[in-house]
Amino acid sequence: MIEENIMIEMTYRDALRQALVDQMSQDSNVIILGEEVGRYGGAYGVTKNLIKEFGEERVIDTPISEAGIVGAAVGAAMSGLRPVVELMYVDFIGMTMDQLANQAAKIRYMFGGQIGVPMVVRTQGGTGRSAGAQHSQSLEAFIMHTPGLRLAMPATVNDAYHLLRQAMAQPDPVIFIEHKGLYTLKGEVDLNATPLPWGKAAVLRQGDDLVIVTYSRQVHYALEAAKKLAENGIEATIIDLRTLNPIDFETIRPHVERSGRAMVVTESVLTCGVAAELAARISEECFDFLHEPIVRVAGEDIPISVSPILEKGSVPNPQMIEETALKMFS
Amino acid sequence: MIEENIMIEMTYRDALRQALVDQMSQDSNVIILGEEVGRYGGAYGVTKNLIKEFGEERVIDTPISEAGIVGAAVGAAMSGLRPVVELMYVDFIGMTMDQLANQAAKIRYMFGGQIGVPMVVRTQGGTGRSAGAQHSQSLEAFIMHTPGLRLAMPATVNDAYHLLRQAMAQPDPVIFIEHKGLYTLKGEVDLNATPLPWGKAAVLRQGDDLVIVTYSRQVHYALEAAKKLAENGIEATIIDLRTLNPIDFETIRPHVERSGRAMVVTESVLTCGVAAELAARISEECFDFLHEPIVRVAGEDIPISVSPILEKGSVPNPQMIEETALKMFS
Amino acid sequence: MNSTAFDASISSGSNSRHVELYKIMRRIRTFEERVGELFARAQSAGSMLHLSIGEESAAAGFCAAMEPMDKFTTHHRGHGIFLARGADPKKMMAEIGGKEAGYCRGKGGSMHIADMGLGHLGANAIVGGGIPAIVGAGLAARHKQDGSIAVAFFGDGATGQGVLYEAMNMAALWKLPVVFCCINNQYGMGTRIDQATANPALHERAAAFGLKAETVDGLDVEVVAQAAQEFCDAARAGNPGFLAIDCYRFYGHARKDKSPYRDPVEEAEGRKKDPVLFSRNQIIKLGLFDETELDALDDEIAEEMDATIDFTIAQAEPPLMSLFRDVYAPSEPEPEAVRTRINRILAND
Amino acid sequence: MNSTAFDASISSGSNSRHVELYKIMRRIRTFEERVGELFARAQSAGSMLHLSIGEESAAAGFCAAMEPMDKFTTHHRGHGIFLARGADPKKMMAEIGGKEAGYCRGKGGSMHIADMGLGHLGANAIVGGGIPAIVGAGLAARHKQDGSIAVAFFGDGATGQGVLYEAMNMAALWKLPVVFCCINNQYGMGTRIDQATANPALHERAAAFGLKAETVDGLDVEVVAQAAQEFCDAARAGNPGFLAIDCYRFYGHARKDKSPYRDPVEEAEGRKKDPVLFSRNQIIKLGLFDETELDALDDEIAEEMDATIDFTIAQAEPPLMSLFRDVYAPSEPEPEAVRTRINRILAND
Ligand SMILES: Cc1ncc(C[n+]2csc(CCOP(=O)(O)OP(=O)(O)O)c2C)c(N)n1
Ligand SMILES: Cc1ncc(C[n+]2csc(CCOP(=O)(O)OP(=O)(O)O)c2C)c(N)n1
Ligand SMILES: [Mg+2]
Ligand SMILES: [Mg+2]
Repeated sequence: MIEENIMIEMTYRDALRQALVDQMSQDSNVIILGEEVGRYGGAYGVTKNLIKEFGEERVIDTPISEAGIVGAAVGAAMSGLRPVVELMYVDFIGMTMDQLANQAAKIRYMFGGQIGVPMVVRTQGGTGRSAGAQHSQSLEAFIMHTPGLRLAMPATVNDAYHLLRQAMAQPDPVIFIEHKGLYTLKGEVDLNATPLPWGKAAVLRQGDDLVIVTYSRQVHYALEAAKKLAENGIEATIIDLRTLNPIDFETIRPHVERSGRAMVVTESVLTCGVAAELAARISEECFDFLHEPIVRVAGEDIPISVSPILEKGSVPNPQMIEETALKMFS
Repeated sequence: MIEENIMIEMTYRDALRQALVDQMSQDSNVIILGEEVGRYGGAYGVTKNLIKEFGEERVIDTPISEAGIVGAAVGAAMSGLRPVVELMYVDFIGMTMDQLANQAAKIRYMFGGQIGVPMVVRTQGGTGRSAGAQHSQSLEAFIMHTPGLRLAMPATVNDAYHLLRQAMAQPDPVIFIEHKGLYTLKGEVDLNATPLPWGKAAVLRQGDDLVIVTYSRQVHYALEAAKKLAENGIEATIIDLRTLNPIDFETIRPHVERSGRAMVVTESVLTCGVAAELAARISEECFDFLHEPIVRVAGEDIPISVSPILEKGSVPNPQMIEETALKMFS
Repeated sequence: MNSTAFDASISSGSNSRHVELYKIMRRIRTFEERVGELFARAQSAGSMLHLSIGEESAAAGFCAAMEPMDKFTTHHRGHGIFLARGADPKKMMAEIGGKEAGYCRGKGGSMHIADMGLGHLGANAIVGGGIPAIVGAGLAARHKQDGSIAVAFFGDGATGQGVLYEAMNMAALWKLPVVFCCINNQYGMGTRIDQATANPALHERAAAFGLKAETVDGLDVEVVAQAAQEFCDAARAGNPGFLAIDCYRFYGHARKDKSPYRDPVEEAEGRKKDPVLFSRNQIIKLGLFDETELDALDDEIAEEMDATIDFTIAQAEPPLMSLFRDVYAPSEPEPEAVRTRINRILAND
Repeated sequence: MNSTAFDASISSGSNSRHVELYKIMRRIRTFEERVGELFARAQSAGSMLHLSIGEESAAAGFCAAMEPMDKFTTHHRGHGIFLARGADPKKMMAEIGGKEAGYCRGKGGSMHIADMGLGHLGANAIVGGGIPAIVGAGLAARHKQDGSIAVAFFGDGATGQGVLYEAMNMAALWKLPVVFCCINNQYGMGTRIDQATANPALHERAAAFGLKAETVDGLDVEVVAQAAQEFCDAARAGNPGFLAIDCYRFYGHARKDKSPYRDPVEEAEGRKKDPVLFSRNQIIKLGLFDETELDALDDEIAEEMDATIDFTIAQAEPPLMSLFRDVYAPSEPEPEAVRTRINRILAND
């Protein structure tokens, strides 16, 4: 291995693929399990050619059996493998919730610490492809609400690589949610650099007027909005959570204390969603510093339509973030 | 029917049963569908003898097929019946989440308003029986986070009766979560009285110092704590939400504005749970009136143990509510 | 000339039935080709469009055995079934285009098309997701004693989903007026049926639950129609069943898939199993119509289907204000918009 | 005298094998009776205790065919299987009592007992919940080429759960070293098997997926052991299977259930199918032991099992500080307690 840092430009999709390749090369116990992960190369192309590289015994095409696949991964993880499941859409998580929430999440605890379930469920969510109500959701709150499950949601190409590798080395089950709108995003990855530690949030922009806490695709929307806001003299700090369990509150706190204003942005549906937790937590921790309530810019409390115009109206966008911030200062 | 109001003492269990009987007598399209609802009379006895009263065609014992049962109810509701499913434990909801969240919840919307899915899923949750990690959970947040699903959680015997009857007349799918610790609770029901409207919270106690917003079994714990607090000169308002979708914020607001202090109490796990939503919402709506952050007294972020001492330590209790309130004034 | 599955002639068993079934199949084929065109012209809502080309006999043959009151659900590849059931291709295409004039006002799209009037309880984007609803529809049919049956249409891939077995078990146990119709096009996305199961004789599973069960070849729509009639009759008499119809998925899984995972020889072979062509040749062989007459018929259909594209393109998008409509019943308040909430809160403050 | 499934004599096929299997079964019977006593003395953690009385031959017979490295999961009625596998009855009883000395430190209880040392990947309170894990264990066995197999034990009721079919299909497709062992005690709670399915010949479903499949009567533990050996051998050779073992649930579903839904005549008949008694009589018939000797053996076992109750009662509850332990790996920070958080926040404020 080369010791120097080398920045390589690639897509989010390729970074994910590279993470799988590198981790599989390093750890022969890693297997991939999922619908169309082999010959097809993954519905979004992330596992392309892996079956050629690692063989059918390690890249396993499964029948369309989400519950069974996740359950199989639980048993494989308990038997010494490190399974990485691809769940084609996070929307299919409903079929797997028993295996995830009642089995994977609770086994270490129920069995008094005898064993863990080191598995990763890679999946993708979000809007942007007119994929309709059952293929466009952002269901990370179900995972956050399940003690025992870790949750990572990369926004950048670099994180796509490093977070996935870290996820594959975690001792506990990790749900790893990609965003379908990011696969073609290009960015630089430093394959050799020591990445930010697992569980640490990234401060992508510093500003004293307002903190925007977000993750996944909305990070890019927030950065876009922040540029516009800067033109209006409003300087926003942008925090990319990277992992939602654990949540790195220590990185958030000083920024909110400084500016006294925070907005949380997520595609997750408002009610009982990620924004609720973030807003509640920031309010608790920084109450005396707040000039106004934490503002939740979240997915609407509705299903997602196939109509592009309605789909767009269902989740936050840069304009909405910008307008909301402006309102906070008016 | 007798016109005058008649208060009858009965248990929470019997009130639920009476609601089923009365609604089934009135609407021949109501059918009950579930595991052990017929010959066995329901795992917690709620449907006892209904099969004798209404026959096997309306009280249907099913195989152990949670997803299939809920899916069947969706189709029955779309075909003119009013199915009431009994899901033996809310912990089994994982197997039904696709049918609930992707089908029942979204059908009206996805199909452009052509049809609704008027079904009820009765289930029960909570701790108190050493039933372990897979039979003791409080999973109402999953439902609150799913637009399209209504959610009711009765705390009192009177609500067990009236809310269930109202649920069975709703145009949209209702998840109706009972508490396993309340079935033997005794109370008075007025079968003929006009009940509080669906969606309205109940103010069970008035006090100017503090508002406690809660529901289900914790209502009783909060009332217990409030009595003790009163002995210490702290007067709490207790609000029983009754339904969590819709949420009756209008009833909460003036109380919080008056006292400036609010606590939310729930067995639902803290992170991304019901307390998160309530805290976020109260903060948003009443920010300028708050003396301190909304305090979340919630289920711990852990699975539930079978050990009674650990089980008790996993969820709020009257002492904890009382102590927390005292701390708010210290 | 507008042919639907309810055309009296279809169930008459006469020679004109051949022609009617052909017409239905041709309309499906042509409609699906137009769906491809709509996509190519970037006028479809998204690319998740699953064409049923090669499977027309399943749709036409099975729906010919259904009665107006019958109910059904379909999988994501359900255009053909819905058309065979009598759907208006314009309203279908508009839905596929995400337009307000569509069956679901542009909210559902290709994978969530439905029409209560035609007993279509909905297509589904969850493989297997629509199957158990049929058990409930069957319960309702019995409760109401209305003589109807309910049919679940799904693909071979759905046999990987546990909920199918739960539903089959309940249907058999309760002797419901229900048919499970598996359209086996040999593939679930890139996975050939023998890569998804050790025993591709799918009907054997249904038989083990006590269902009447059979597999038929889908080449000849008459064979399908006859088997379907048998299964529908049996279901109506309280004898539920499972019918698998063998066919071949002519094109990619969805619009962007070129099936690189398939052997071109296999593909060429598969496309020879063309039910539309087979039916056409039968009609000529039987002397019911000659080539010229059939060409005229095809042209007429092509014209009708061409019009669906123009219609769709001319239609309006759904109004933004419909965003919050129909989450709950019209009698209920609509959910508050995030923006409205924020404005209210910041105004409070 | 401490008998476990690994006793060399058991797999020797000699006469002493009869006695060994009897001992295992008697130990199960007696243990379960003591569980009932623990409950009656209000020393169990809760009442969700599912006794396997009447099913001892399934546990003893099947486990006799398993090797030390093999893995398994069980359903909620799994005490007998775990004992037959060689579990320490004291640690089991302590777990059932919710004590720190139990297999899972009092967190799991009867329905979540597990022991990695004995390959027990866990009992499950979700009907069917533990089944698919076996597919993964089978994949791991193949990956590691360690010659082990994985067995899913479950009840007839679990055949209502879709995930069973998903798991069977994958096991058959991938030719995994796996056995699905269905202990058919004729009831799922109050529902008799013929009230849960139209075709109670459960193995037929497995056969339709391509699994080796059979049903055996559980009266004679030798019959079970032989069939199990055949299925385990086949699985080890890459030929997965499904073995149903017919028996009868002697008592209620859980401790509080008196089975009022059962016909007393049927119950009396069912209890005649007593594998422990049958085995005892066989031993006498074969002249291996006489009544007095067997009585002495039974007494010895009774004494051992009596001690589990005293042991359990004497044990400590888990410490409250263990509440936040083992949610995540020991290397990870524990979740913050609600109370700690509140104190911190109110102190901030
Ligand atoms: C629950 C679920 N899993 C996976 C998918 C992705 N997916 C869509 S169609 C399909 C293949 C379905 O195959 P089949 O049932 O044979 O239908 P066909 O496409 O061949 O008509 C898959 C895997 C999905 N939509 N839903
Ligand atoms: C998913 C799920 N559904 C329902 C239950 C409630 N329940 C517990 S045991 C049981 C019956 C199981 O019957 P069977 O599988 O035959 O096992 P047995 O109790 O007869 O050993 C039921 C319905 C459960 N624990 N999990
Ligand atoms: Mg297919
Ligand atoms: Mg049983």
